[in-house]
Amino acid sequence: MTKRTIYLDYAATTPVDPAVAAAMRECLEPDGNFANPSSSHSAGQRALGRVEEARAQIAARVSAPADTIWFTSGATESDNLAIQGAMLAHRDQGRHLITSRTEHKAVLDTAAAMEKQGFEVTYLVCDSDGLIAPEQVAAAIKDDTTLVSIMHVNNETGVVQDITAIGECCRSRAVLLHVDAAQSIGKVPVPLDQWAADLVALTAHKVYGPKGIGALYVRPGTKLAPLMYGGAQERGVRPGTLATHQIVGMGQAYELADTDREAPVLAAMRDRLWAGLSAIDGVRLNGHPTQRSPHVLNLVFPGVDGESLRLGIAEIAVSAGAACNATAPEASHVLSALGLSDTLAGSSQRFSVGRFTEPAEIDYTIERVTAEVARLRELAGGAPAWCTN
Amino acid sequence: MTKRTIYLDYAATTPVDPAVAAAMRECLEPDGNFANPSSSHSAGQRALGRVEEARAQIAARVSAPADTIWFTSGATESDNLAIQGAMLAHRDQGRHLITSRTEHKAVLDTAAAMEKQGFEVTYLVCDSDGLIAPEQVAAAIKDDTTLVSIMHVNNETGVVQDITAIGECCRSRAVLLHVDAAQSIGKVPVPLDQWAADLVALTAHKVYGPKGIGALYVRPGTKLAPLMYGGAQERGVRPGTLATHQIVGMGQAYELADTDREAPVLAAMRDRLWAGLSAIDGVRLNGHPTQRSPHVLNLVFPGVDGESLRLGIAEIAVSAGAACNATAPEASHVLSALGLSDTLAGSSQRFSVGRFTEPAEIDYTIERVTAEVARLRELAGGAPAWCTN
Amino acid sequence: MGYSLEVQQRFHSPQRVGEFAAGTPGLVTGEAEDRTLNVWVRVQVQVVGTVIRSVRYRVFGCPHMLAAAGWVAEALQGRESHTMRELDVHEMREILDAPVEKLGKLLVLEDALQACWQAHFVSAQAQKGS
Amino acid sequence: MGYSLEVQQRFHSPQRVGEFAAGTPGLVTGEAEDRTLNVWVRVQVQVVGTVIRSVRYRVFGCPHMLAAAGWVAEALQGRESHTMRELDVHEMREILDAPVEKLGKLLVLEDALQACWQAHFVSAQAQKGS
Ligand SMILES: Cc1ncc(COP(=O)(O)O)c(C=O)c1O
Ligand SMILES: Cc1ncc(COP(=O)(O)O)c(C=O)c1O
Repeated sequence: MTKRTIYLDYAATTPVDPAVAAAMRECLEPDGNFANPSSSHSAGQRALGRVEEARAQIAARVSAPADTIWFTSGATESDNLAIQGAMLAHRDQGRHLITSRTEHKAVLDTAAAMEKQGFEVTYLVCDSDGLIAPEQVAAAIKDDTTLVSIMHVNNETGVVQDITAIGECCRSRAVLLHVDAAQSIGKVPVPLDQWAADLVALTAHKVYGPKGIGALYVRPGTKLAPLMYGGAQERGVRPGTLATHQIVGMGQAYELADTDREAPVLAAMRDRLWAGLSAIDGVRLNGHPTQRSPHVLNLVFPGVDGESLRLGIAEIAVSAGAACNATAPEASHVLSALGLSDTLAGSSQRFSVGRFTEPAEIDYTIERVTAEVARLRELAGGAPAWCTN
Repeated sequence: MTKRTIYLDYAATTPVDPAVAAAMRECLEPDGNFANPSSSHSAGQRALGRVEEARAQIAARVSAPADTIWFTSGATESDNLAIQGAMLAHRDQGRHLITSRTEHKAVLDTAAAMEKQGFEVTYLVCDSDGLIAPEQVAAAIKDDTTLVSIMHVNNETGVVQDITAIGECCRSRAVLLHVDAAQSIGKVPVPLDQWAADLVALTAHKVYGPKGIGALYVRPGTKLAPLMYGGAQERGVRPGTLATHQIVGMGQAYELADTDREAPVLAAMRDRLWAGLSAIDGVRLNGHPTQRSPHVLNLVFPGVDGESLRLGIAEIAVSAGAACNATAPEASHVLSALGLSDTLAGSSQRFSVGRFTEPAEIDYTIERVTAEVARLRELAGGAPAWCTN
Repeated sequence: MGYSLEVQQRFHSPQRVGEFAAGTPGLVTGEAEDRTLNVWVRVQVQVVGTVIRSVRYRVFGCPHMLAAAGWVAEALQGRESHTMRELDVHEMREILDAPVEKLGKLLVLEDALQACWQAHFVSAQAQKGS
Repeated sequence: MGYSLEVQQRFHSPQRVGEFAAGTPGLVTGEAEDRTLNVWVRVQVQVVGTVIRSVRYRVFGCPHMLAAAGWVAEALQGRESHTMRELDVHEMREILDAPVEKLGKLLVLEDALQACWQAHFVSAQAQKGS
C-alpha cells in the first residue's frame, strides 16, 4: 500500500473534481471570466451569463426552477438565512420553531439563538435508529408554529429522514418546512418538485465542488428577512459581489452529481467496508440499517477510545463525527440522541466514502482498523465494564 | 488596437493574479490541500496550516497580529458583521450609530436596517470634495454613541478619508470605529498599528484575489454578536467550513499587494488618463483633487448621458459608479452627496486602473472617449441648459 | 445591460439627426423633456399635403431613447400626417426590446410628437382659415 | 489535533504494558478512572527495598493518556519509592506537549499512582508491624 493518506472523510468535505476545477480555472485566468456579474458592461454580462448557467444546473439537479436558487457562502449560511430569515419575517404571525436533536450545529445553534431572542423551540427526539416519525412532527405543530427544520441526510450517521411525509404534515397545517440537504446531492435524490419543502439548504463542497459556496432554495412567495444588507444581488436577500468562479464550480459539481449512477457505487464501497469490519468483536452500526445514505458508515468499537483509534490509523483520514466539532471535547450530540452513552459515542468512528474511493483502500482500511482495534483492546486489558457500554 | 475589451473597472473587481490562481489551484487538485481545516486528521491539519499562513499574510499587510483577522465571505459580510455585531452586542450601553452619506451600500443599507430595529443613525454629510472633517465626527458623538463607521477609500470617487484623525476623535470618546477598507489594499496603506480602529472590513477581489472571500479585523476585546450560528470556526463568530482555496488566494493576494511599489504606477496611469481627458470641453473631476486613491478617476462629461457614453465605448469596461447599483436607475448617492445634480451624476463615469493596465490602453481610451463625447454632444445639439448642469 | 441589435445599430449609426434648413416649407417642431429621467428630444416634421415627407431630430438621453428617436423618424417618413399622434410606445418598446423601466422615457418622445401634431394642426387650421 | 513526537512514539510503541506474574514480591497495584473523561488506568509497581524496580500498566483512553502511562512507567523505574506520590502532572503535560484540556485525564494517572503509594505504605507498615 502507498504511503499517502487514504481519505474516508467525504462527509466532512470532498476534493474538487478535476472537471469542476477546470471550469473554475477559466474564471481565474487573467483574460477569463473575472468581471463583476453586477457590472453592466459586456465583461460583466458575460460573467452574469455563467452565473445564471450555474443556477440552472443546480436547479436542474434538484428539480426546481432556476429562479428559486439563491447563492450563499455555504449550507451554514443557508441554514441561518432560512431559519432566522423565516422566523423574523413571520414574527408577528408565530414564534414557534420545530427542529430535531440530530440536526447539524448550523441548525441547532441557530435555533438556540432564536430561543435567546424570545422564540420558542421544540426539539424532536429521534428513535434509536435516528429517525423522526412524521407523526412526531404533526403532533408538535401548534397554532403559532412558523417553521419546521428537519435535515434530509444526517452528516454523522447518514440516516435519511422521510421528508416527503414530513412535508405533507407541514403543508396540511400551513407551516413552512426547511430541509438541510447539505449531505444529499449525488447520494440521495432531492426531488423538490415532489417535496412540500419551502426552504432547502445546499452546499458545493460535499459533492466535489469548492468550499465557501452554497445555495438556498426558496419556494416562490416565501418571505425571508435578510441576514445582511447592501447591494441588490440575489434580489437583495443576499448582497455581496457574486463569486463567479465559485458559482461556476458549484454548477459544474451539481451537473456531474448523478445520483442514479453514483449511489450504487458508493453503497458497494460502504458495504464492502462494513462486511470487513463487522468481523470485529462487538462492533455495531450507528443509525438505521437501511434508511440511510450510501456514503456514510458510522460504527462503534466498544472498548476502543476513538481518538486513539484515529491516531492508530493516522494514515486513514476518518473523523469522530462532524468536522466542525473536532476540537470540542463533548460527545457527539447526534450519537447521544440515538441513546449511546458518552463512552460509546466516544468509541464511534464515521467512515465516509466518495467518488475517488478505491476497493484497495477499503481493504487496507479493514486490515488496519482490525489490527489497531485489537492492539488498543490489548492495551486496555482488564478495563471495567463501563468502558465498553 | 486589439478587439478585446479594455478593462478600466478595477474598482468593481480585479482579475485574479496568476500567482494567486496558482496558489489556489494547489487546493483544487485531487491530491491537493482539500481537506476540511476543522478536521483533526493530518490532511485537515495541513489545510489548517495553510489557512493560518494566509491569516498571517493578511495580518502582515495591514500591520496587525494574525489573531485579529477573521475570515468572512467578503467585505459586505464584514461590514454587516461589524455594524450589526457591534450595535447588537452593545445594545444595552448605547443605541446610536454614526456613519456618512458616501459609504458603500453594505454600510448604508445595514445602517438603515439598524434604524428599523430601533437604533438611531446619524449620517454625516461630506463637503463638495467628498471629505468628512474629523470635527464633524467629534461633534456628532453623543453619550449613547456605540459605533462610528467611516470608509477609508471611497469606491466611486477614490477620495481617502483621514482615518487617523477620525480614529482619535472616537478613541478619546471611547466610541468604537469601524472602517470599510475594501478598496484600500495595494493602493493606500492600511496601518492598523497606527489607526485607532476597532473593526476593519477587507476583501480579496479588489486586489487580484478571488471573489467571495474577505476578512474582518477585530481589535482584541471588541464584543460582537454573530450574524450566523453553527460550528466553532473563527471562534464561533463566523461559522461554516473554511474555504481553504479562497483563504489561500486572499493570503497570496495580500502578500503581493505592495502599495509602495504599485501605487505610483497606478497614479501614473490615472494621471495619464486625466491629462488626456481634461482636454474635453467642460470635463470635471469628482472628488478631492489630491486626497485620493491612485486607482480611481471619476469624471463628469456635461451634456453626455452616461449610459450612452458607456455604450459608445462598449469595448472599454468602465462603470457609472458602484457595480452593485448597475441595474438601479437612481443617481449615485455618492455623487449626489458631493452636490452634483442628478443630471451631472448621470453624466459621470468611473475609470479605475489596475496592475494590468497598459499605457496604450489609456491612450486608446482617451481617443475613444473624446470622439464619443463629441458625437453624443452633436446628437444633442440645442439641448436645454439643464442637460449640462 | 444588454442592448438589442436594433438599438445598437441605431445608436451607433443614427440617421436623420439635425434640423431642416430654416424656411423649409411645411415644417413643424415639437420638443419635450423629463428632467427627472434625464431625457430631452426635439423633433422636426416636414409635412407636404397630408403626407410626412421627412423628419429630423436632436436627442439627449440613454441609448434606448436615441434609438427610439431614430426609429420614429424613419417610421413616420411617407406616412399620413395623423400617424404623428398615433405612436404606439408599447410597440416601439417591443421593437427595440427595451426594458420596461424605459417606458417613461419613451413617453417623452410621444409628447414631442404630440407637440408636432398640435403645431401641425394649428398651422393647418390657419392655412384653411387664410 | 497534532501530537508531539514523544506522544506518537509512546503511543505506537508502548513499553511495560501488562501485569507482573502473580506472586511477584513487592507488588502494589493502583487503579483510577473518570467515566466522564473516558479514562481508566491500572498501574502495578514493584518495590524492592526503597527502590522501584519495575512498573507495568493497562490503560483505556486517548493517545495522551496512553503516552503518559508509558512515560510514567519508564520514569519511575529505579527511583525511590516515594517518587510514586510526587508525580508532577504539569511537568508531564509539558514533556508530552499535551493541550491543557487533557490535564483532567492526566490527573487520573496521578490518582492511580497515589493509590499505589497508599498500598505500598500500608504494606510497608504491615511489614514493619510483623
Ligand atoms: C448536514 C450539514 N449541514 C450543514 C453543513 C454546513 O455546510 P457548510 O460547510 O457548507 O457551511 C454541513 C457540513 O459542514 C452538514 O453536513
Ligand atoms: C467600499 C466597498 N465596501 C464594500 C464592498 C463590498 O465588498 P464585497 O464585494 O467583497 O462584498 C465594496 C465592493 O464591492 C466596496 O467597494
